[in-house]
Amino acid sequence: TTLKQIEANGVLKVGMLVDFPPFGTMSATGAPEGYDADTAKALAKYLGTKIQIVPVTGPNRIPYLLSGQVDVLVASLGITPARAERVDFSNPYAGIEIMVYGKKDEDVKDGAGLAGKTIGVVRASTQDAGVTKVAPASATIRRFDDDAAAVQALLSGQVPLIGVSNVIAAQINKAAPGRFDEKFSLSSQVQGVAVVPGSDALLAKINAFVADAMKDGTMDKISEQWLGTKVPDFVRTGTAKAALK
Amino acid sequence: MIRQFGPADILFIIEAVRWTLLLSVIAFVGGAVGGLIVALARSSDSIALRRISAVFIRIFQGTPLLMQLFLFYFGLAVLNLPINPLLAAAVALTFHASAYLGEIWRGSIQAVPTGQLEAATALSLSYRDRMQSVILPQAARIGVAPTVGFLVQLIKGTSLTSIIGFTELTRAGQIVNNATFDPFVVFGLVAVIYFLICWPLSLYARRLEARMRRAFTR
Amino acid sequence: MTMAQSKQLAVEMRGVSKFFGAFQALKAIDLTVETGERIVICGPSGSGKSTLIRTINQLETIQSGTITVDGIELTAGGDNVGKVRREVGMVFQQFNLFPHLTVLQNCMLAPLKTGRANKSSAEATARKYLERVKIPEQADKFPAQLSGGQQQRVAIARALCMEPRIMLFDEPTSALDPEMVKEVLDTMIDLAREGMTMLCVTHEMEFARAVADRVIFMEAGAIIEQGAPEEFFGNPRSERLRNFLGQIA
Amino acid sequence: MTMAQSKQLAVEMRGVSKFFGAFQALKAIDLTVETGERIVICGPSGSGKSTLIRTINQLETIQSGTITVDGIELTAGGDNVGKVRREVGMVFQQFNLFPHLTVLQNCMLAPLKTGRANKSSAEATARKYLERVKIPEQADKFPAQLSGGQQQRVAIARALCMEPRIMLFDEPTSALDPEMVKEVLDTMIDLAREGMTMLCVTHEMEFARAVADRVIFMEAGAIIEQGAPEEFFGNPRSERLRNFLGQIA
Amino acid sequence: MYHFNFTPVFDNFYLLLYGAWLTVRLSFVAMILGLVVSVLGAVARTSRYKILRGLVGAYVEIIRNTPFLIQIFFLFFGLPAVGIALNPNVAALVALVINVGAYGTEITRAGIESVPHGQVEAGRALGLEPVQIFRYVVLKPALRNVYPAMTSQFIYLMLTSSVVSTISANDLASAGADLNAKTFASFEIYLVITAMYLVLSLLFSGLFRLVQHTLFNYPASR
Ligand SMILES: Nc1ncnc2c1ncn2[C@@H]1O[C@H](COP(=O)(O)OP(=O)(O)OP(=O)(O)O)[C@@H](O)[C@H]1O
Ligand SMILES: Nc1ncnc2c1ncn2[C@@H]1O[C@H](COP(=O)(O)OP(=O)(O)OP(=O)(O)O)[C@@H](O)[C@H]1O
Ligand SMILES: [Mg+2]
Ligand SMILES: [Mg+2]
Repeated sequence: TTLKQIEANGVLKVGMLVDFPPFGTMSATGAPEGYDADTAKALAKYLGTKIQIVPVTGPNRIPYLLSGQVDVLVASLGITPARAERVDFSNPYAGIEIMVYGKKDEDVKDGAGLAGKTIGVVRASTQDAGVTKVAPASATIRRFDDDAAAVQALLSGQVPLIGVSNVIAAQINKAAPGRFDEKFSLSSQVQGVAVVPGSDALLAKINAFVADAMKDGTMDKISEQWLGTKVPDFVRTGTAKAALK
Repeated sequence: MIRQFGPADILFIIEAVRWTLLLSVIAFVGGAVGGLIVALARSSDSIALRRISAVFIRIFQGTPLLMQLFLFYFGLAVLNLPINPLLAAAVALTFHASAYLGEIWRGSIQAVPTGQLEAATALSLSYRDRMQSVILPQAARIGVAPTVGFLVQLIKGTSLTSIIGFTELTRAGQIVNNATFDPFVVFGLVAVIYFLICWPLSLYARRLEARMRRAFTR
Repeated sequence: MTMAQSKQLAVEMRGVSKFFGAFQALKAIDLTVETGERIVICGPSGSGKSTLIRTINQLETIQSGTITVDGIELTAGGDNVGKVRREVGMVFQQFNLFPHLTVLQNCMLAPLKTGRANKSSAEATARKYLERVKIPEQADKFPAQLSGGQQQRVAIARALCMEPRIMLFDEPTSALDPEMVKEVLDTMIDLAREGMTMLCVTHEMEFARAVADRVIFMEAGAIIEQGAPEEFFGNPRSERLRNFLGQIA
Repeated sequence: MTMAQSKQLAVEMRGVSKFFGAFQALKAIDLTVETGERIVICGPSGSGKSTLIRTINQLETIQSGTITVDGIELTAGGDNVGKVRREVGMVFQQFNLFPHLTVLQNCMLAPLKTGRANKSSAEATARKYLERVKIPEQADKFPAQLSGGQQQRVAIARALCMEPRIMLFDEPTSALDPEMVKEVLDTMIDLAREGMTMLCVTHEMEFARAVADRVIFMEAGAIIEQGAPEEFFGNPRSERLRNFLGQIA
Repeated sequence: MYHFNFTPVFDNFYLLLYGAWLTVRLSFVAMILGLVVSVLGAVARTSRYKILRGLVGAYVEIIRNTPFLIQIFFLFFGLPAVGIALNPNVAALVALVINVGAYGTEITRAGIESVPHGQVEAGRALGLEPVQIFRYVVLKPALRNVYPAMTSQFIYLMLTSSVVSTISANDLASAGADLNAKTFASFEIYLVITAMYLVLSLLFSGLFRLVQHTLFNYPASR
C-alpha cells in the first residue's frame, strides 16, 4: 500500500505483537497496549489517519506485511540484514540489548562457553540469529514459538539458558529473584518500523515521524512508561543504514 | 510488567470463547453444506464427480489443518484477493469440515440398504426425491452420532486459527500466560473450558451411538 | 411381428443379454407377455430370475437386445425409463418399505412426488389399496411395528398406489415365516383374479397352479422350458426341470 | 452312591439349579451319564437344553447342586474348571470357528496353547481328525471358504483334537442347509459308534433312533421324561412329550 | 503483487526432507506405542474392575475433549515441576502416544465388542485361559473389524504432530518454520510443506493397506 492509498483510506493498518510485553501485549480488557502500540498510535496521529492494530506473531509478521494484510509493522522487529532483504526499515524507534541469560550456577562467559549446553531462543528472533552465530556446533539450540514458551522452558528447567532481551530478563528477575543472571551480551539491537520494499514515500514520512518524536519527547515518554528509562543514545542516534552495516 | 493472574484475565479468556464458538458454528454450517455436496458427489453415478470429490477429500484429510489455514490466509492474499482473517478461517475450516463430513455422510448414505434405493427407483421417484425423501432421512439417522463426534474435533481444531491472528480460546490463554507467566492456572483454565464445551457433545454422541446400535440389533 | 401386434403386448423382450463384468447372467432372452397374462418364473438359485424381471423396469441395464413395455421401448432413451417405471410396480423379497415413513406415507410418497396425485387423492388411493390388502387399520404404524406378512402386503399396496399396469414380484414370500406365506399369496391371488398382468418369481407351486397362465423355468441365464401349469408340472419335458421339480416338492 | 461308583460315571449332576436373575432356567436337575453312553436331549425352545449341557463345562455357572465330570467335582473350585474343559469337547450350533485361522490352525490352537502337544504332534493330530471328519483336503482354507456342513465338521475335528473323553453337541445341525445336515450327522454317528461319551441336544430324531442309548425330554427347566429310543418314541408316557413328538415329526 | 520465489525452498530442500523423516519416525513410533496403549486401554475399559474402567474412562474423556496443543504444553512445561524433564522430542512422542491411545482405546473397545461372544465361548470350551482367548481368538478379528477407523486415526495423528514444533521438538513443520525464519519465503515454504504432508499421508495409507493385506488377509465370515 502506498502512502497515498493509506491517506485515502484514512486508516493505517499496523501489525503488532501482542505476546511480547512490554512492547506489545493485551491489556486485561483485551486492547493492544505497550511500547509498540503507543508508537503506532503516535505514528497514525502524525499521518492523520485512524489506526487499526492487527495482532501478528513472531514467525508470521513479515508474511503479514508482504501479503498486504498490514501497511506497516511496528512489531519489535529488529533491524537485521537478512530481514532487510525482504522489507525496508525506518530509522530505529526503539532498541534492546540481546543477551544470553540463565541459571546462576551455569558458568558461561562467551559463545565458546555454550559448548555442549542447551539454549532456548524464540524462533526467527534476533536472539535466534545471534545465538546461532556464536554458538559452537556442540551446543543444542531449542527454538520456541514465542518468548513465553522460551521463558517457561527456562523457569521449568527444560533449558538452563536462553537468549533474551534485557527487557524480558528484567521481568524474569522479578518473577524469580536471584535464580538467574546475565551471562554475556550478544548485541544491542535497534528496532524499526517495517514497510514493503519500494514504498519510499511512506518510508520517508515514517522517518520524519521518528525524528520528530525523538525530538519532541514523545518517544521518551513512551519509553519511560513501558521500560522505565528514557530512550537510550544508541537508539536516538542510530539509523537503519548504520544498523545494517 | 508481570501481573498477577486475576479476574480480568479470566474474563478475557472466557470472552475469547465466543470466537471459538463462532468459528465452530461457521465451520460446521459451511461444512454441512459442503459435506452434503461432497457426500452426494462421492456416492453419485458419475465417475468424474466421484473422482473429483475423492481428490478433494484426500487433500483436505491428508494435510494438517494448520497448514490449510496458513495457505488460505496468505495464499488468497498472494493471489491479490484482499481477505480478512475471519473470511480466511471460515473458508479453510469449511473446506476442512466439508472433507470430513462428506466422508462421514458418504458412509451413512452407503449404509442405507441398497433395497431402499431400488424400491424408490422402482416407484419411479426422481434422483432428487429418492435422495430427499428416502435415502437422506435414513442416512441422517445413521450419521448423526459420528457427526456430533466430529463437531468436537472441529471445536478443538479452531484453536489453530490463532496462527492467523484469531484471539480465540487457546490464543487468549497464550497471551495471558505471556503477561502472567502462570501456565498451569492459565492453560488449566483453558483446558477446563474446552472440556466443558466438548464433553456434553461427546456424551451426546455416545448416547446416540448406543441408541443406533440398539436399533440395529433389535 | 408388426407394430400393431406389439402394442397388445405387456412385455416384449428380444435377444436380451445382461453381463456382470465378464459373467453373462442373461443369455439372449426372448419373452413376450400379453396384457393380463400371469407368469410364474422358477429355477435354481443364480439362474437369472431376479435379473430377468429387474431388467423390465431397468433396475438392471442390459447390454444387448430390446425390451418393450406396454409399447414403450425401454432402450430408446429419452424419458422412456421413467415412463415404464410408472407403469410397472415391483415387490421385493425383502419388502424394502421405507422405515422412517408410516404405512400410509409409504403408500403416498410416490404418487405425490411424481405428481400423479395431490395430497387428498393420494391418501384416498392409499387407503383404498390398504383396504384391498386387508390392513387398513395399520395405516399409521411404522413398518418395524408390523409382521413380515403385513409388511409385504403394505409393499404390494404401495406398488398398487401408482396404479401400474404390470406387477413384478421377486420371491415375495421367501423371507417370510411359514405362517405368513399364505396371507401374502392370498393377496397376490386376488390381484391375479382381477386381471393384473403379473410376472412373479416364486417357488410356491400351489400359487403357480392356482393362477399362472404360464410357468417359465430358467437355468444358467436362459429360459429352458415353459408352458401352462398342468403341462409344466404334469409332464416336464427336460431332465433338468424334472430334477428341479423333484427337489422343491 | 459311593465314591468308587461315581468314578465310573462320565457326568453326574445332583440337584443342579441355574438362575438368570430371577428366572430359573434349570430346576434341581439330577442326571447321570455313564462312560460311553450316548444321550440325546430334546424339548421345546427355551426349556433349558442348552443351559443344561453348558453347565457341564461351566460355560454357565450354577447356583446350587453339584456337577462331577469324570470324577472331578466342578463346583469344588481350584483349577477343576480348566481340567474339566480339557476333558470335554463342545460343538456349537453356530460352529464358532475362528475366522482368522485356517482349518488346520483352528484345530492346532488349543492343543498347542494348553501345552498338550508340540507343533508337529499337534499338526499330526489335527490332520488325523480332519481325515476322520472327511475333509483333510481343506486344511489350509479359512472357515469362510467352507460350506456350513464342512465348517461344522471342522468344529467337530477341532474339539476332538483335545482328545476329550466326553463330547457335547448343542443343536449342531440346526444352522445348516438341509442338504448339509446328513454329512454332519454321519460324522456324529461314526463318533458314537467308536464309543465316545456324547450328550447331544438335537431334534434329529433319526439320529436319536440310530445311536442314542437314552433320550431325554426337557421342559421348563426340568427333565420330564427319559428312556431308550424305542420306548421314548414308541410309547411316550406324558401328554406333553406326545404333543412335542407330534409337532416335530 | 507477490513474487513467487521457490529458490530458497529448494536450495534448502534437504532440511525439509530431514524434517519429513523426523515426522515419519515420530508418527510411526507413536502409532506402534499408541496401538499398545489402545489395546491395553480397551482391555481395562472392558474389565471387571470398576475402578480400572473408571480411570481409563476418565483418561479417554479428558484427552478426547481438550486440544492436543494444551496437552503437549502441560506435558512439557508441567512435568518438570514434579521432577520429570522430558527432552522436547520425547515429550512430543509421549504426548502423541497419550493422545492417540485415548482415541485408539475407544476404537479397539468397539472392535472387541464386535467379536461374537460365541468365539469366546468356543475358546473357553477348548480349555484356553482368558489371556490366551484374548490374544489368540479375540484380538485379531477385533482389530480387523476396526482397522479403517484405527488407520484414519493414525493418519490424523501424523497430521496433528505438526503442532509439536511449539515445544521446540523437531519435525517437518518445525523444519519449515526454521527455514521460514531464514528466508521469509513463507507462502512457498508452507505450500511445499503441505504437499509433503499430503505425500506422507498417502505413503502411510499405502503402508496400512499393505499391512492389511499381510495381517488381515482372511475372508470375512458371512
Ligand atoms: N450385482 C451383481 N454383480 C455380479 N454378479 C451378479 C450381480 N447380481 C447377480 N449376479 C449374478 O448373476 C447371476 C444371476 O443372479 P440372479 O440374482 O438373477 O439369480 P436368481 O435366479 O434370482 O437367484 P436366487 O434364486 O438366488 O435369487 C448369479 O450368478 C449372480 O451371482
Ligand atoms: N444369558 C441369559 N440371560 C437370561 N436368560 C437366559 C440366558 N440364556 C438363556 N436364558 C433363558 O433360559 C431359558 C433356557 O434357555 P436355553 O437356551 O437353555 O433354552 P433351549 O432349550 O436351549 O432353547 P432353544 O431350543 O431355543 O435353544 C430360556 O427361557 C432363555 O430365555
Ligand atoms: Mg433372485
Ligand atoms: Mg439352545
